[in-house]
Amino acid sequence: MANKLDLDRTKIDLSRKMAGKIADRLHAWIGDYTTTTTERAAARLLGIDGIDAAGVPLANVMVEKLQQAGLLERGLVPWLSRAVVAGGETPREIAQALADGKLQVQDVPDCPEEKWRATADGLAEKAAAQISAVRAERESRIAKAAPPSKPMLYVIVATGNVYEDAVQAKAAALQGADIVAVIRHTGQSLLDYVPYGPTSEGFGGTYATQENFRIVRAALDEAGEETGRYIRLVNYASGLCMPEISAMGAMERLDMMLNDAMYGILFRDINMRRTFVDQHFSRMINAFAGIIINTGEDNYLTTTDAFDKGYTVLASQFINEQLALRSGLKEEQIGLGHAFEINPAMEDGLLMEIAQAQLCRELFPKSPLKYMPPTKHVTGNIFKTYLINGMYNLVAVMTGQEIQLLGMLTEAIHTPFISDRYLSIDNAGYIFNNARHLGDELIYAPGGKVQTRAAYLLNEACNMLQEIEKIGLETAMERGMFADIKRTREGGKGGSGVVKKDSGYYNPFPGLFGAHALAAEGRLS
Amino acid sequence: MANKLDLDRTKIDLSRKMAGKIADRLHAWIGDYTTTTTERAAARLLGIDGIDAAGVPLANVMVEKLQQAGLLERGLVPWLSRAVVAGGETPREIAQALADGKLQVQDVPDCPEEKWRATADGLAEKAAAQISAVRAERESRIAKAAPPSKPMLYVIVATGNVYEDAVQAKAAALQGADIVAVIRHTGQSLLDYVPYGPTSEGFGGTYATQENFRIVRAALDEAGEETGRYIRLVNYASGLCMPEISAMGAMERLDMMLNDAMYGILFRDINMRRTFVDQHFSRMINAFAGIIINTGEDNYLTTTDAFDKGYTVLASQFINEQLALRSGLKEEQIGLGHAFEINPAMEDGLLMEIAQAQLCRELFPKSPLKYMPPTKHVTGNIFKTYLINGMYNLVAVMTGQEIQLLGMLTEAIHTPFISDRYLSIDNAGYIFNNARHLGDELIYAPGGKVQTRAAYLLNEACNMLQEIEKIGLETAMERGMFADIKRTREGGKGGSGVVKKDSGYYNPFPGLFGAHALAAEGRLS
Amino acid sequence: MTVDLGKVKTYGDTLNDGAMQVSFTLPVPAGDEAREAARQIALKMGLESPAVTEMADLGAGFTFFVLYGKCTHSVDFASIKIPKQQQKIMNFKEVNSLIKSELGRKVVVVAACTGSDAHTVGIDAIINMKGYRGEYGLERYPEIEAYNLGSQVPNAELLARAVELGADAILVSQVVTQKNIHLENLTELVELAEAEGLRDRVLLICGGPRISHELAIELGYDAGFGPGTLPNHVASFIAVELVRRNRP
Amino acid sequence: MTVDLGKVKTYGDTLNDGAMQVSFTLPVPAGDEAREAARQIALKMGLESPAVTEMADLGAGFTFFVLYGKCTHSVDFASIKIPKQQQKIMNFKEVNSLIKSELGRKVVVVAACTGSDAHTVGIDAIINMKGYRGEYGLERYPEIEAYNLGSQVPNAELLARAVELGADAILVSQVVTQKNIHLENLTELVELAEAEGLRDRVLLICGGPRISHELAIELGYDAGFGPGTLPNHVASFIAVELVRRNRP
Ligand code: B12
Ligand code: B12
Ligand SMILES: Cc1ncc(COP(=O)(O)O)c(C=O)c1O
Ligand SMILES: Cc1ncc(COP(=O)(O)O)c(C=O)c1O
Repeated sequence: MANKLDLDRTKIDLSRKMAGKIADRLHAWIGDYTTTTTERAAARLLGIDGIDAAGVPLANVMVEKLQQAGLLERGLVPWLSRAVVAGGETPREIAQALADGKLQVQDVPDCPEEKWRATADGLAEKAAAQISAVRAERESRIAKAAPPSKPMLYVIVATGNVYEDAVQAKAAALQGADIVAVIRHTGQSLLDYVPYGPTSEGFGGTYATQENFRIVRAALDEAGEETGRYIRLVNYASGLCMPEISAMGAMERLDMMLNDAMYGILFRDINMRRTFVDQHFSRMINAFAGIIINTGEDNYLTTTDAFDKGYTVLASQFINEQLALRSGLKEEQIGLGHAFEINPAMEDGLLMEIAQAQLCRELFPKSPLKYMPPTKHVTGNIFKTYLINGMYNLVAVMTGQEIQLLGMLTEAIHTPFISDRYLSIDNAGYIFNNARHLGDELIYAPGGKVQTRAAYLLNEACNMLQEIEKIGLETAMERGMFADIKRTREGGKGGSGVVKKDSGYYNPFPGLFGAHALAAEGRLS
Repeated sequence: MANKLDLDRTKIDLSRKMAGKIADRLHAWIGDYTTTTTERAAARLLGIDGIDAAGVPLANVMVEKLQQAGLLERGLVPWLSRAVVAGGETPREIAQALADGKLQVQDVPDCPEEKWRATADGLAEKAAAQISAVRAERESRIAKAAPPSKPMLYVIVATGNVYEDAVQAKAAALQGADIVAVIRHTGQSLLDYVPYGPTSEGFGGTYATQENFRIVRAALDEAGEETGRYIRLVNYASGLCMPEISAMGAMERLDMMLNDAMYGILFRDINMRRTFVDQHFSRMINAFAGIIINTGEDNYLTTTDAFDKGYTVLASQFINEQLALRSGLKEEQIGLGHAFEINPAMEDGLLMEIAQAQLCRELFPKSPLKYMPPTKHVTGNIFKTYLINGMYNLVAVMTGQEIQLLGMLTEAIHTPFISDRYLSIDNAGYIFNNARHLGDELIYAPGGKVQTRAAYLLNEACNMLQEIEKIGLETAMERGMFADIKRTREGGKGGSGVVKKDSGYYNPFPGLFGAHALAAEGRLS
Repeated sequence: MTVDLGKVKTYGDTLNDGAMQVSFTLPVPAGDEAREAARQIALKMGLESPAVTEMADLGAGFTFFVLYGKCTHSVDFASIKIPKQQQKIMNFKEVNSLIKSELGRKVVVVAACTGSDAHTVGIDAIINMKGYRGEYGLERYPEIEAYNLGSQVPNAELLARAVELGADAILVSQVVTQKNIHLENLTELVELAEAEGLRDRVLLICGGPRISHELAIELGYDAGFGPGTLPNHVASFIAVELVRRNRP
Repeated sequence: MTVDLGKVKTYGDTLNDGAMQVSFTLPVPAGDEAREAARQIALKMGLESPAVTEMADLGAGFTFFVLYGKCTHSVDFASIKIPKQQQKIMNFKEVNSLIKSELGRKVVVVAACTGSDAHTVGIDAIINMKGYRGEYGLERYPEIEAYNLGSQVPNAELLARAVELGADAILVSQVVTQKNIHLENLTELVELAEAEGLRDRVLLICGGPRISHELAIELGYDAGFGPGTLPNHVASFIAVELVRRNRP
């Protein structure tokens, strides 16, 4: 990627350094805590699926009981492996017994640490091997498939009914979509458990459940096989159950996950500590599973003005990147989010969009950037919206974006109809092809509006990062520095699910994932 | 206009020189002929309006009678002014008398040449003064109005009913159109007379009549006054009555005329000699009336492939320019036509469109280029068409076009609905504003696809012009060098209306217009 | 061209031509039969001479159509009467001075985006200090005490807070409308308010991109505000309505 | 998801949701009343819950609407039967060898764009040497003698030339369709052919962007060809049909 913007490299380096320090400051304490969902995620990785008679997921049942018993501080795994050691049953069976009341937490006898640790590591090793197998299957399918051309076409389905979603996902894939996301029910992110089984009753989207993942995965594999491609599936490792959903995605071969370090705090008013702890484990799982994450900076531009606050997106991208790296994600897995949200009525707004998109590209050259379409300023004039989406596609192909969320002509009206997706794919197909090498062709006038805007944005982002490095990210969020949204340090949902680790805490996965990553170094290209 | 394409100036100069020679070769004989419509145009300029009992325009009646009497070789004016000298009546009264059978051609006595010449010149002087007054009114209205921003928004109305047209023209103006054209009935170009009075029965368009001109002019003036702008009115000085329609337009304050030196031959199979003679007088009138002409090279790309034959547009523009200059038009009045017609399915087609549009701009820097929208490759998918129109608008604003014929989302379906125009204006308004200074911002990579294409096009056009300079334009058209359409030298409609001038031929207007033009030199900016 | 207001028809380029554009998807595979099915749908809708101008295969047995036709229906425009918020729209100053002079006390407003809906931009535009499109939000009004409870607030909680704060007006935003969830939510709020005997003591106002005043009235609200609403529109309504109710 | 083919409804994102998009203009000034009028039109068309998503003032008393609603109509897809050109489509070689072997003489085809219509690109695509989208035009077929009379040819002249040239087939193109001028022109040609006793001696074929085989049959033609037609489609039809008629 050429340096088309004549950027000041010292500013880039300084920004990255500041972001690193900001991340380090968080990591100074993140390791001291665990959360209910982190433990539930470990449970899920160990095969604890299913629900009890009241419909409560077994992972929740177990974590609640451990919490009541004051044992969660040491983590779920130590208890569970002791139970395995004691009874020889599978984790799933133990969870069921607990739920059925056939087993009490206190019933499990202690055993030598080497013993339960070895068992824990063995169980985790098996779980990891399963995920590795899923990952290997993804890689083999991708190797056999025709490579998608870039930017990749990403569409959403959001009927609320997984069976309808599957039909629509498949149709989208046949129409040419490279990536399909199943949008979640409006309320799911605030549920402190993951619903179970196939669902057909969501508003604004469909519940993320492991069974739903499977159903849509199968539909997309079918479409992929029919067309000789590999269709990527996306869901949301976000909200109060970030790591659990990552675990489910790792098992069901999801390919991407919306997964941001700050989104939950800002947009769902989730407790800060909860979110920072959750995102870490969640991302470790994604990293290990070879899942690409999508961060949510685009959302900032829906609550603030995209022209005025464009630099906050960049500052946040630097932070999200550093946090992601610290959870083991490779740059190639970090799909940083940004968006085409400048008011279309702005004179030379298109030049400003070009500047921002090109800047993201140059600042994060290896990131599969996730570019979000115009949403805020589009209206019920579907023709106009279709056109604005076309300009968005043009900027994307000009600036080398990778993950292109296609704008829907009915964005201002309803979650997409089947024809809306078709038209959006047609739109992108036309623009990407008709302007394929436009980016190679164009040079921005030195000192012109595009370069000037880019320099301004970088400078502002760098200043913001320097400030945050001083005050800390939590304070920055208290002051509303992102998305104009203020959150208190102790407030927000899910705070009670944060648990200070005991010295005896153990979770085999982080170490295991790290070791595997070291071994596999160089496997990700 | 910067030289963004790094063009070879010697090729430009050579092309223009060749085109000049091609035009000169035609002018070697154009002056030897007159045509029925040229004489009828003179009659109209002298106030001969109206129709006879059978509905035949008085101008036609008179010309036919003179032709039957073998007098047309000398021109209409000599006879007419002798009649004026003899009877003291107005030209209009004389025409009426002739039509009513109350006067016979032979009845008019001869008189000394100075006598009828002086009368003729006097009448013509009066006619010219009227046109000058119309022109002055246009200029004063323009001076008072807010200047249109460029590219100017040009839309068509085409209901077939002038009253409906007037409503729609006004609505379009209120929506923001700068220029409104009333498209003609499909068959009118082959009528060897101009229909009379207000009409409400056309297909694919509305008859061009002087009364219709007036009705729409009034509607647009109204809209202009309401909005503090000046709305330009366009019609077609094209077909078998080119000069007559120019005369009508001059009197009714039309602002632009579709008026091409070759279109009639190629697209309406009109006789070559007829067309070349007609275009000359037609353009002299336009020149004098301050009307901007629009040439029709865009049409070539509807019958041939726009990528393969793009250079033929350029060659034709050079020729049209030279012919126009020889009829007294200033460069600022020569709205050379070109079009965005490359198949949208072509990879990098947009780069090719940019190259062609930018090239036209640089080759004809003072011309108010008329840029035509995609028509041939658009389909009944109105969303897609709307988007392609947006890309067309983008190329226009990037390359500094002036007269922007707005593409209609229903181009492939029907002549425009009122909402189609609205949406097209909205489309252009958004793109022009949002990308206002994109052209200033972008530099084309030296030796890149855009520059390479432009150099290729110029080179091919230059070669073509060199060849035509050798063989003559008529032979070039016999060989189908434009629009892939072959026309024979003697064939085509309207050939019988060409009349070799007698040595006593006289028409006061060309000399008069020339003299006025000299006097007013510098008035056009 | 004189329009008969008793029989208004759609217009393409000629009065009463009935021109209309339609697009839709049918769950049948593309082909001549699908095109005919599309035409038949159009005919049933009362479109004459329907012409399918685009037929696109969406894969998986769906086909998308664009169609033009001539609609035979007309409406009696002359007799359409729309319930309107009668009072004139005042500006920031006017609202404040009206409240001050006529009520002589601060007006308490409680706002939220309810149910599972988390779209706060709309209600924030009305409430927050900085306002919207150059118009200050209600928080800035010296004579208004505005509480913005944020998003995903359960209806019961909203009512409880309103009671607690002595609200004069409750403002609810609903943006997500899939499967008419907004209607459900809004109806529930009215019912709860009635059940708790609150309904007459407070102005109930709703807003959102698919809300109209008419719809709001139908649902049992005092007013409804749709797209493009500015804070002063709402403030005007509240002020005038409270003053009116204040008078005997 | 199982579609009931006897009752197919339009589809947005859920089977039988009836979703549909509509746009049109009303000759009334923009405002709440206009929006209501638009809604009423939609209701009359059988759209439930119509929602106006865009209302734009077009000036001069016109208003444009975009509207979504749920169409209540359904069609019986299972019972739709479309008349089709039965023969299979042959390629250039196959057509020529069929004519050679079965007719043993050259087939004469006369083509024109008739009336005031001057759109020759479509008929040229079928007739001219160079053809269309990689398929040779009829002029290139060794077993076909094709005459392309060009544009704006009066029907009477076309028939006269057809008689003169001993045409086996007459090909007419109609592109301009405003106020159904194409239907008038096409009907006139059939009537003239019948009046002159020619109708049974020649294949009458029409084509153009708004022509379908069905429509052509209705108008009294032997076949009709719409958008996307390739020269060999037409050649196949002519060859097979002439062979068929040649047989007793
Ligand atoms: C911004 C946005 C978001 C942001 C919201 C950020 C935030 N804090 O608000 C984010 C990115 C978080 C988001 C998320 C989602 N969104 Co959202 N979002 C939008 C978007 C792009 C713009 C909405 C907006 O801000 N408009 C600007 C404001 C100013 O306009 P307004 O809301 O109409 O408000 C005005 C008036 O209506 C009125 N008003 C509004 N409320 C009130 C109340 C009162 C009392 C009064 C008087 C007036 C009033 O005054 C305001 C000013 O004029 C729309 C699409 C669009 N272009 O409209 C989708 C949209 C609303 N979202 C949608 C969906 C489905 C979601 C999700 C559920 C998707 C998902 N499953 O993940 C999530 C979850 C959110 C949830 N739980 O509710 C859908 C809703 C579909 C439907 N009709 O049911 C839309 C239409 C997009 C789409 N086509 O799918 N979204
Ligand atoms: C090119 C074009 C022109 C060119 C024509 C050049 C030429 N020599 O043909 C020019 C610029 C001269 C022109 C002029 C006009 N045009 Co024009 N033109 C078009 C355009 C852009 C493309 C048509 C085309 O070439 N299509 C490509 C061919 C290959 O497709 P086709 O015709 O459908 O043909 C295929 C099939 O239909 C079939 N087919 C067609 N005919 C036949 C016949 C037989 C026997 C068979 C078997 C098959 C067959 O096979 C072909 C190959 O697959 C259309 C808009 C559009 N995008 O469609 C407007 C359009 C057709 N034109 C239109 C109009 C109104 C005009 C004018 C009347 C405007 C005016 N008043 O000045 C003039 C006058 C022309 C006249 N007297 O008829 C309107 C017609 C509106 C309507 N539905 O009534 C259109 C739709 C544009 C619009 N929206 O206003 N036009
Ligand atoms: C990171 C991230 N998570 C989640 C969501 C979706 O919202 P919800 O949390 O309601 O599923 C988004 C929305 O765009 C997002 O960017
Ligand atoms: C120069 C010129 N004259 C005339 C026309 C219109 O055609 P007609 O001659 O049928 O009015 C065009 C069409 O684009 C044109 O470019």
